[in-house]
Order: sequence, then structure tokens, then C-alpha cells
Amino acid sequence: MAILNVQGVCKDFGGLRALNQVNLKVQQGTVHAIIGPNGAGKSTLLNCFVGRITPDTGSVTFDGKSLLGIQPHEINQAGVARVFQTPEIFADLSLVENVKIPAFAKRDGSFRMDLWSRVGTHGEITDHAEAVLEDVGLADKLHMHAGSLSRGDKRRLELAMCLVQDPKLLLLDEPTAGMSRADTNATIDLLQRIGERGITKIVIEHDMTVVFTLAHTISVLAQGTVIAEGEPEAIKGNPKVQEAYLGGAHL
Amino acid sequence: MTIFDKNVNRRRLLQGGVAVTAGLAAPNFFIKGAWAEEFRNNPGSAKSVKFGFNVPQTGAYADEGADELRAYQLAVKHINGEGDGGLLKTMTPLSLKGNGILGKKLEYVTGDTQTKSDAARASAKRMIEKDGVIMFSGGSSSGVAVAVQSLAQEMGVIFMCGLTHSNDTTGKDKKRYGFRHFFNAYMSGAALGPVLKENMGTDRRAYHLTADYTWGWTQEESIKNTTEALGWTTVKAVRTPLGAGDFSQYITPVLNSGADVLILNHYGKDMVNSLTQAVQFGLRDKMVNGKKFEIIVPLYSRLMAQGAGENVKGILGTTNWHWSLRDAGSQTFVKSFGQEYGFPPSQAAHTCYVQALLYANACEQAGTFYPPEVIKTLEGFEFDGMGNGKTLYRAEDHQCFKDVLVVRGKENPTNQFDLLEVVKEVPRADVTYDAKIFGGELGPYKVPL
Amino acid sequence: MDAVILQALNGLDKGGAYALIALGLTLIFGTLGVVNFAHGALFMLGAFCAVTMQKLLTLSRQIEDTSVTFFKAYKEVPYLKIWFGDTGLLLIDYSVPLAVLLTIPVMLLIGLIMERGLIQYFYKRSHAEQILVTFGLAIVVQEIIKAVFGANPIPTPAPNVVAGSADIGTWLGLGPTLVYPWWRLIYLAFSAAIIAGVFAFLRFTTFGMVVRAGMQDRETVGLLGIDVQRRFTIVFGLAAVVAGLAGMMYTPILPPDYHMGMEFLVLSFVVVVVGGMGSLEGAVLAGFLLGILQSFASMNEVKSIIPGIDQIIVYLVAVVVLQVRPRGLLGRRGVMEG
Amino acid sequence: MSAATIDSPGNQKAVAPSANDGGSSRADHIKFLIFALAVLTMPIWLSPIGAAYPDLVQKFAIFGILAIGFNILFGLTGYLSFGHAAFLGVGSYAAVWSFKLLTMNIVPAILFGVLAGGVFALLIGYVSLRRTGIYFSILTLAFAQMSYNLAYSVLTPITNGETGLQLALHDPRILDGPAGAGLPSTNLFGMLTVGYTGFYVCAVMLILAYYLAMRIRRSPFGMALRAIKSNQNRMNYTGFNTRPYTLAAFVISGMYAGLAGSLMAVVDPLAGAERMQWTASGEVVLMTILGGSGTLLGPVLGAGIIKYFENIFSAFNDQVLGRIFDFLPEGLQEAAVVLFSPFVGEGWHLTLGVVFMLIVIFLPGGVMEGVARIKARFDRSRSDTAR
Repeated sequence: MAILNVQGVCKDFGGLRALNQVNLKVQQGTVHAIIGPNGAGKSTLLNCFVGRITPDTGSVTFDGKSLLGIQPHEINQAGVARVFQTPEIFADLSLVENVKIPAFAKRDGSFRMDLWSRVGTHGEITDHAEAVLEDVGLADKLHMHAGSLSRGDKRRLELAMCLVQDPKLLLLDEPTAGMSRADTNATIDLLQRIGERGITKIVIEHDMTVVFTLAHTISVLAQGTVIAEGEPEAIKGNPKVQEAYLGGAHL
Repeated sequence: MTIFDKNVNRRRLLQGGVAVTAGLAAPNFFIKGAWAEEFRNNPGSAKSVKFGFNVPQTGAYADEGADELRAYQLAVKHINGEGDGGLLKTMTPLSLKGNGILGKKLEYVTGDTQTKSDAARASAKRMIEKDGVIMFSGGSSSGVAVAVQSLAQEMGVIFMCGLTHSNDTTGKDKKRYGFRHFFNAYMSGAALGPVLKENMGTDRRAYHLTADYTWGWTQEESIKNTTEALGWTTVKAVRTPLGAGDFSQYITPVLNSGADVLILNHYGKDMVNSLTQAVQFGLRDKMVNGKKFEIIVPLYSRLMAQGAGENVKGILGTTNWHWSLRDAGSQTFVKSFGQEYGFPPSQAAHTCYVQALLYANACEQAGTFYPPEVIKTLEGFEFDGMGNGKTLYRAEDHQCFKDVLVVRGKENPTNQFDLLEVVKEVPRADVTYDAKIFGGELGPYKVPL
Repeated sequence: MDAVILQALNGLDKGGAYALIALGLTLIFGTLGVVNFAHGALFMLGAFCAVTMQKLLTLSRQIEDTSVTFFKAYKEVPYLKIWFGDTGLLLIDYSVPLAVLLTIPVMLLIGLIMERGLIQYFYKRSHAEQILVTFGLAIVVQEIIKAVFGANPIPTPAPNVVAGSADIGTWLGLGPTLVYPWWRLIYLAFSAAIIAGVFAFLRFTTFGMVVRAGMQDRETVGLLGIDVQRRFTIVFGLAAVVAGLAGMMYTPILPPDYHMGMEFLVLSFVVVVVGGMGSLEGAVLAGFLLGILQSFASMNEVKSIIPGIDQIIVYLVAVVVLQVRPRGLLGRRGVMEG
Repeated sequence: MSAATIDSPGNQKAVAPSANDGGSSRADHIKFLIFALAVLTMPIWLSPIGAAYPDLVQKFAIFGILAIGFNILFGLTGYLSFGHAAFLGVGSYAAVWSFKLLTMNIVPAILFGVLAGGVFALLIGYVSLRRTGIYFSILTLAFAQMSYNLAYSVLTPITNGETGLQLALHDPRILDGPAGAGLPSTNLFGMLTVGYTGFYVCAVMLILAYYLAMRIRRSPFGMALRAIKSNQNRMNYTGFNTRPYTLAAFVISGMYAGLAGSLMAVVDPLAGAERMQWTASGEVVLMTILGGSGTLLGPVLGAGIIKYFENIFSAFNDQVLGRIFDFLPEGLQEAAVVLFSPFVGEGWHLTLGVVFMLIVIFLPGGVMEGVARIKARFDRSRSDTAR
């Protein structure tokens, strides 16, 4: 069953066509990678899923509901979480607070005026947040300033912030960009481990090792259009992909 | 029906508060016996009494405030018998002996009104609550005077107004504990009337630019009443925002309005700017309706004359007092002030000096600092020898009635202080009015502590 | 008709002053990324350059006025008159325009000192902290001026030649009823010239090109091996000169006092924001727009419909513009929104 | 895991001071008690520096409340309002009108003041919060300036313009019945609230205001506000609708200002338009930054320092200076007076500006950062000697 269904999405930026009739179906419980050369429209497409950009035409339905024209926070409340290309975290807060905040959003909805209870008294939130931080390997840094983390740790923290919400769909925008080999491997491990929870994931990635290790399905985007889609092995051998992607070089 | 019991003894409550602190109070921060007697800040057997001088030290009127403070310091000297004695030599009737007040040495504290009601009241409260002043005085705007005057009534400490020109101060907002020596907008109008008739005739068309707040409105009203009584027409009265800076957008409509007189109901910086700009627009050299266009500034001050420079030349207005007056009182005051500071006093300095002296003299005459007695002594007090001729502190509204000066910006000044020339000293009788016309109530003599 | 033309001129005149201050503010903000709340103080310092020039030229031999005995009163005869006669008096008469000689070097120096001595340490600090430290500086500067020159406005008239009014009605063929003061026309021309000068400088000189590129993308320009920093320091100096000249030329219209900078500061910030943070064209456009609207809102015909509109027009326009155009008239996304 | 674990002191050490996520309930309450005690005893411990007279301690408490409220918006949520004084003014007007029309009892006056501040903030906040950063600041400034300009001029029938709204003998006061001679005094069910009693009313309100701010800070709501300050974009993608949060913070902060405004009227039944001017708003910003924005206590300290300057430093004249430097030999005494006089009396603005610059340059965290640094140094030297 497709949890995310993208039909005929187009988007122009001042006469420049960024997305052209994109169709995409993401199956429940799978890892779906979107690859393509720079400027192919990958991030624009992702932005259409979270309400940052509204497509000019086409439809995006998630879990049977349209995602178009609704606010980012409503999309999140519907079960879509996102990891950004450059980690977006609450730099002035501690790690555990960073994770508690999405946990509160999940539990209390998009607005609740609870200005009397102490954060610390919400035991289940605290437990959950700490457990997730442990999962991503940040258990020893619970009370550190998030802003002082390394880039890799920030990414892990952001992942924890998404995981704590137990989303139905997780969007990962280049989760290993700028990471060392060792960090990349650790991230792959982590993503594989959380894969066991059955969260559907969309991954945008340049690192083909990551893509071919994780993905069940791959869509290739070039010049705003999906030029190929299929299982990793099929994509690897697709000459159209090689042509578009690397100018004919072998993957 | 009264829901709340008003008969709670306020004094006892206050004493309770003081008791907490009095034990720890450092010297001169608390007059300990302050509330022990029957009126606030009773000096009792202390060797000295304190006045509070509350003047603008920051903001647009800081220079005027500085001049007021100089006058007060001089007054303190003279009351204490130091210096040349100043107006103690010319004032009649005089009770002061040049040994302080009722044998107590006079001291003073200062404060900054910032020309804001809140700041002025805060500063006055500090003087009353912390420094224990027996009287306070000063200020350079009517808003402040009215706000502070009502505080004086609440606290039961006499306030001698500084520079305030609004009719309200001794009209609808008059207070038993507030006294004004300075003249007001009504008197400006009454004094200007005959001079305007003489100089400009009875067939004139006037255009008012008025600062858009209470003082501006009362002055506009008073001048309008006077000029319309002369037979003038009022073409238009336009309100301008306080501190507009550039008044050009208000001045250009005057040019072709058919008016031949512009009346600027502005004060301070607004006055300097609007006059400068009006002259720049050629209004002073214009001919309209076959007559020379005239500008009138109903209230003049040295501050304004200096700020507007050449532009005041030939422009009519009124002042409370001017240093070039030749009577003995004025001469004596100019002499002591000039010798002390090296330049002549402004009208603000004069009124403040006189106010300090009048209060001190009333205490001496009453033989007590007890405010109701001092107030009764000042009410209806008639004196002379302090400039402006014979002067009456009218009992009904605490307004001084005395000669008012109509002045003109001097065409050929002989020295750097010679900015205004006196055109006419309008006698007291011509500017006196019925106290009832402005309404208001003075309130009680005795104020619960 | 006359009334409309006159009000338009009034508005352009006021707008010129707003635009000049806003232009400098935007230059500083665009290049250095600093919000300079002391910019009003620079305007005021420029005005006091004119005052200083006047005081220097009128340094006088003081002849005691013996008719006054209680204090020392003088008849002041300027040395320039003693030395050069009428030529000297002419020099004094021209003290405001002559003050250019003082204003440009002094303001440039003040600008450079300010940037090197204080502002450069605030590039990396938050905008709130930049606002606060420059605000503190503005208070200190104006209090120093108050201590030296007093709180009272100081008259600084324009030269006699241009003291009168120009007969623009005749020029335009509208009859002799339409006159406008020369000095205000000069101010208008002057502000237009300075604005044009600044734009030409940025467009046609290499220095200006580098600065403009730096305003777009500072890091890339830095990578080209160009010392952007030094140029930006000079830009700060230039912005100070522009503000100073605006203040100096304004003195015959508004006798300067120590507080005038603060009064212009709030308005010029409204102008900058309405124009759009970081947009030079926006600053100029909004300056003139607000000036003109302010003039027309003061017309009796308008005031009789909406009482008090002239009191609030500038702020009302700001609110409306920001509702319709979230980043001001010509602002860019993401600038000063955090 | 329970809250106690997070709040254990061992964990706290790892946190930089501003990332103060925990703060145990007990530690908070001890601090609160100390604060309450210090506030209530102000008339005693402030008297050696001459600041214990009723009007000034009242002002300390009132502006403390204002600054605490402002800090909820600025320190917690990160929105810099340049128009906060408008709510103070509105609160004052509402309270004085309550005194004029209803009763001299302060309870309705305070309620109306808070309500007026809140409603006004809701209106202005709804429009202004559609923008962020400096665009927000200018919108708040514009609204406040409009309020001030109108209150000073065309709204004079409501505000009494320049002179300020005052009590009059013939006010209806429908709940009080006819007045006796002279103006009635504000009271709390018969107990007059002037002088030190007035101060204790303000002090109790300050303590309550502080307590509420403390609760807000530690609550999920407060954490959300801090998160909005830190990264509003992330907040949106985390499932929070930030608009109601910022608006709630704005309204709460406006209600604090309304409370402060009504208390100004309680201790001194007068409301002037200058209270709404942008310089008054600027003063609140200065107070908060001076003391330390984002901290609980800082804004209160900042308010105290500025009010002390305004009232005490401005009153120093050469006479007073001479007395202070009495201990010096004659020549030196005069030199000291000459040296210091530009900075006091009419020069108190200069001192304020200089102090302010120094604080922003060297202690961006305000006085509270200074205290923290001294404490850190002290702790270090203590542990050094222990070794």
C-alpha cells in the first residue's frame, strides 16, 4: 500500500521549471531513495511534502489525505517528520530538551497552554526522550548544550528528535552529507537499526553506498522529472540513469 | 452609601512603615520625627529646613532648568543672610530677617523633572519622602506643574510653581497647596490686546498654529478671545503635533489663506522651529490685504529668543518679566544675579527666585511652617519691590496679579543679552479677571497625613 | 493647486533628509551587517559641525558694553570683520556652506574611529546587542554635545543671498502666488545630488562594485583575495559623512540641538524598514514616500476628515506596508527576520 | 527515570548556564523564598544607600514586574518589542478610570489594568506577530507611537493629554458614594495603599509575578517559547503551531505591563501619556538587558539599577558631592567634585549611557553574567585552596 502518493507535481520558479510532472509512490514500511544530479529538484520535491513549498499543479496525498495547502505543523502532526540537510536543532537548549519538545508536540498536539506544570514532572516524556537519545548513541550527553555538538552528533540529535515522535513517514535530506567514512557507517548502522521499527523513509542521498545499502526502491530524478524507478539492482543497470547521472560512467 | 471605611488613620499606617526603617536609617536619609507631628516634614526643633528644587535638567528645557536652579541657589543665599541680600532689600512688606527662616538655616535639594509628569512626581516624592523638604518649587511646563501640584495637595507639602503659563494651573486644576507667581495665557491675551490694536489695527485676519496639547489650546482660546474682541477674524486654527521639528507642511497653507497675522501658540523648541521656518517662508516680509504680514508669539522666553536668533526681530509677544526693567526691585535682582553668575537672569529665574522668597517670607510672617497657616498668609498677600510693581497673590485661585510686559524682538541689539525690548508695561488692573471664569476648586487646607 | 505643489515640495524636502539618513543606515547594514542606532547621533554631529564652523568664524573681539554694570555685557565684533571688513562678514554669512570643509573630514574621522574602535567588535554579536551598544553610544555622544553646547537650539541661518524665497510659480507659469524658500530648494537638490552620487559611486567605480558584491555575498568576495573588511570600514566612514552632511545642511531649517538625532533616529528606522532592510533603493523610495505622505496628511482638508492623522501617518503607513509587503517595499527574504 | 535524576546537581554541571533545562523544584523554591524575603525587606536594606523611601521602593517593585513580563517575550521567546510601554500606559488609564468611575478600591483597578493590557496586547500582537525580527520590532514601535501621539492630542477627552488623567472631586465613583472634603485615597478594602503600604501591595504583586514567571519558565509552555527563540523554523516542522505560542507570550507580557501600569496608578492615581512613549519602551529594554535577559532575576535588578540612577544620581549636586568627598583634603575635594559633577545631577544620562555601553561590551549577559563570573571565580579559588 502506498503511504505517500505524488501525482503530476509541477513547480516553476520564475520561469524555471524545477519539477515537471513528478509521479511517485512510496510503499508503507519501505525505504525509498531519491537520487539525481545536483539541481535535479530533489530538495524541492521534499519541500513539497512538508508544506514549505506548494506545487503549482498536481497532488500529494499522505495516508489518504492531501498535504497541499496545509501548514508544516499540521503535516508533522499527521505523522511526517523531517531531517534537514544542515541539522536544524535548538542550539540554545540541552539535548534532552531538544528531544522532549517533539515528544510534547506528539502528545499534546500543536498548541497547548500548559504554563503551570513543570517539564520534569512529565515522567513518560522524559523517559521516552532519554531512551531515544540512548538509541542514537547520545546517552552520555543528555544535558549538554546542543549547539556545542559536533556536526555528526547534531545530525544524530535531529534524528532522535524525529524518532521520538514515532512518525509514519521520515524524510531524510542527505543524512550523511559532509560526514567522514566512519560517521557515515555509523549512520548507516543507525538507520538500519531504526529500520526495524517499520517507519517508512524517504532518503535523498549522494553517497551511493548509503543508497544501495538502505533503499528498497530508488527513484531517479533529473531535470525535474523521474526518469527511472525500481529496485536498486535494476537502477544500477539502467543506461538512462547512467547517462543522466554521470554522463555515461558506470555506477 | 460607603462600602469602604474611609476613616482609617492614615498617619498610623505611615508611622508603622517608618518604624520598620527608622531604626536603620543612615544620617540625613530620614528625618526621623517627620511624621511624629501634625504635618508632614515638620522641622520641629531641627536647626535647618530644606527646600526642594525640582527643575528640568535633561531634555529640551535643561538650559531653562539650569537658570532656575541658579536663581534658587541665590535665593537660599539671600534668605540665609549671605551675599548682597538681593530682593530682601527691596521687598515690602518684609518679614524675613536674613537669618534663615524662623531662625532655621535654609538648605536645599535638587531633582530632575525631565519635563515629564511621571519623572517630576517621582522626583518630588523623593524630596518629600526621603529628603524631608518643607516646600518644593520649579518646573518648566504646565503639564508638569499641574501634575506636581496635585501631588502637593495629596502630600500636604506646598508647591511654588516655576514656569507654567496654562490657565489651568490656577484655573480648573488649581490646588490649595499650589501657588503661581508666573502669568498665564489669559493675561498674555489681555495684555497683548491694546498693543495689537495700536500696532495692527482692528481689521486683521489671524491664522493660529497651536501645539496640540492642553497648554496650546488654552493659549489659543485666550488669544482668540482677545483678538476677536478687537474685531479681528480668525481664519483658521490648526493643531500641530508636539515636537514636529519641520513645520513647513503647516506653514505653507498660511501663505495663500488670506490671513495677514500668524499667531504661534508654541513653546520652547517648537516655537524656535516654527518661527524660524515661518520667517524662512518669507512671512515676515509679506504684504497681504494691503497690510504688512505680522507674526505674534504670545509667550516669549529667553530660551526661545536665543534659539530663534535673528528671526525674533520685530516680533511681538509677552513675558512675565525682563531684566531690562528699571524699577528698584528688578535692578537689584539683576545686580545680584549678574554679579554672581556673570549674565542677566531669565524670566524663569526671576519667577523662581521670587517664589522661594515669598514662601520663606510667609513662614516668617506666619511664625510657623504649618502649611495651612502659611497658605493663609500667602492668600491675599500683597507685596511690592520684586519687579512687576505691586503684586497680589489672589486668595481665590493662588494666581499672582501684577503688571505684564509686552515685548518685541529687538532690531538692533547693543549686546549679546539684549534680545527683547519692552514695548509696554500693561498695568495689573488691565489683566485682572474674575476667578470664577476658569472654574476649579482649591480643596481643603488641612490634608490628612 | 498651489497648495498641492507646496506640500509636495515640503514632502520631498523632508523626504530628502529621511532618505539621506536611511541611505547611510542601509549602507552600513548591508555591508557590515550592523544595525547602527547611533546614526541619528551622526546626523546631529554633522549639524554641530555647522555650529562649530559658525562659532569659529564668529570668534570675536569683545568690546565691553559699559552701559551695563551688573555683569559683563559685550558688543562682539568678529575678528574676521576687523581683519577683512565686509569680506569677513561675507565669510561669516556663508558659515553653513563653508562648514562642508569641516564636516567631511570630521565626520569621516568620526566614522572610521567609531568603526575601528567599537563597531568592528560587534560584527559577530546579535543584532539586539548591536542596537543596544550603538544606542548607548548615541546617548553618550548627545550628552557630550549637551555639556559643550547646552540644551538650547542654536540658530544657524543660511546665507543672506538665499534667505528669501524663489518665485517658482512664475517659472512654472502658475502665477506669482507660488513661492518657496531658496534654502529648502537647495536642500532638495543637495539631497538628490548626494543620493545620485552614492548610487553612481557604487555602480561605476571598482570600489563600489566590490562593495556591492560584498553586500550580496561577503564570503565569496572575501575568497577572491579582496580585503573586503578595509573597504567596509571606509563605507562606514562614507555613511557617516552622508549623515553628517545631511545634518549640516539641515541646520538653517531646524536650529540644531543635542537631541535632534534621537528624533530623526526613530523615523529613519521606520523609513529603512518600510523600504526593506538592506535595500538602498528601498530606503530612498520610502524616505520620499513617507515625507510626502506626512506633508499631505497635515493638510487641513485631510485633517478635517481624519482628526489627528498627521500625528500618526508615518507609523500607520509602516503598519499597512508591512502587512501587505512582509519585507517592506523592496526588502529581501531572510534579512533581519531572525 | 524520574525528574529527580535530571535535576541532580551532577548533571547540572554539564550544562552551560543558559541551557538551564532543569533547575530542581527545590532549588527554585529556595531561590524564590530568598527573593520574596529580599523584596519584602527592601525598605530596610536599601536605606543605607538612600533608596528606601516609599516612592522609590514602589518603583523598584513596579518596574520589576514590567521587566519580568517583558523578559517573557524578549528573553524567553526572542521577540524584541519596542512598544511595550503602550501596555503600561493602557493599564494606568484603565486603573485611573476605575478609580474615577467605580471605586477607590484597588482590586477592580488592578483587574481592569491587567485586562486592558491583555486586550490591547492581543490586538497589537495579532498584527505584529505576523512578522519577525526587526519588522516585528518596528511594528510594535509604530503601534506604541501611535498610541502615545493620539493619547497626547486628539484622545485628550479620555486621557487628559499632557496633564495626565487625574482624580477629581466630582468623579462619580458609583460604588463609593459621595466623597468628603478633598480627594479620596486609593485603598484595599479600607486600608489606604499609599506610602509603605502601597509598596507592600506592589511587593506582593512582584513576588506573585516572579513566581508565575518561574512556573512559566519551567513549564512545557516555557520550554516551547525558548525553543521558538532558538529555532522557530524547526519548531514548525516539529508539529508546533508557533503563532498561538508567540501570541500567548505577547499577551501574558502585555498583562504584566498592564499590571505594572495599574500599580503605578494605585500608588499614585495619575496616568500620563509619556508612559507610552518609545523612550519608555526603550527603558524597559535597557532594564532587561542591563540585568540579564533570559534570566529570572536579571530584569528585576536592571529595573532597580536604572530607577536608582534616575532618582538618586540625578539629585546629586555640587553641594552633595562636596559632602561626599568631605574626607579628602581641600584641594582634592574640589578636584573630585569637578571630576564627578559632569556625571551626576544633570549629567546622569551620560553615566547611564557609559554604564550601558560597558555592560553590553563586556558583559553581554548583563549583571547576572557578572554575578555568575564572580561566583565561578570564587568557586575555583575555593577549590584551589581546598587542594
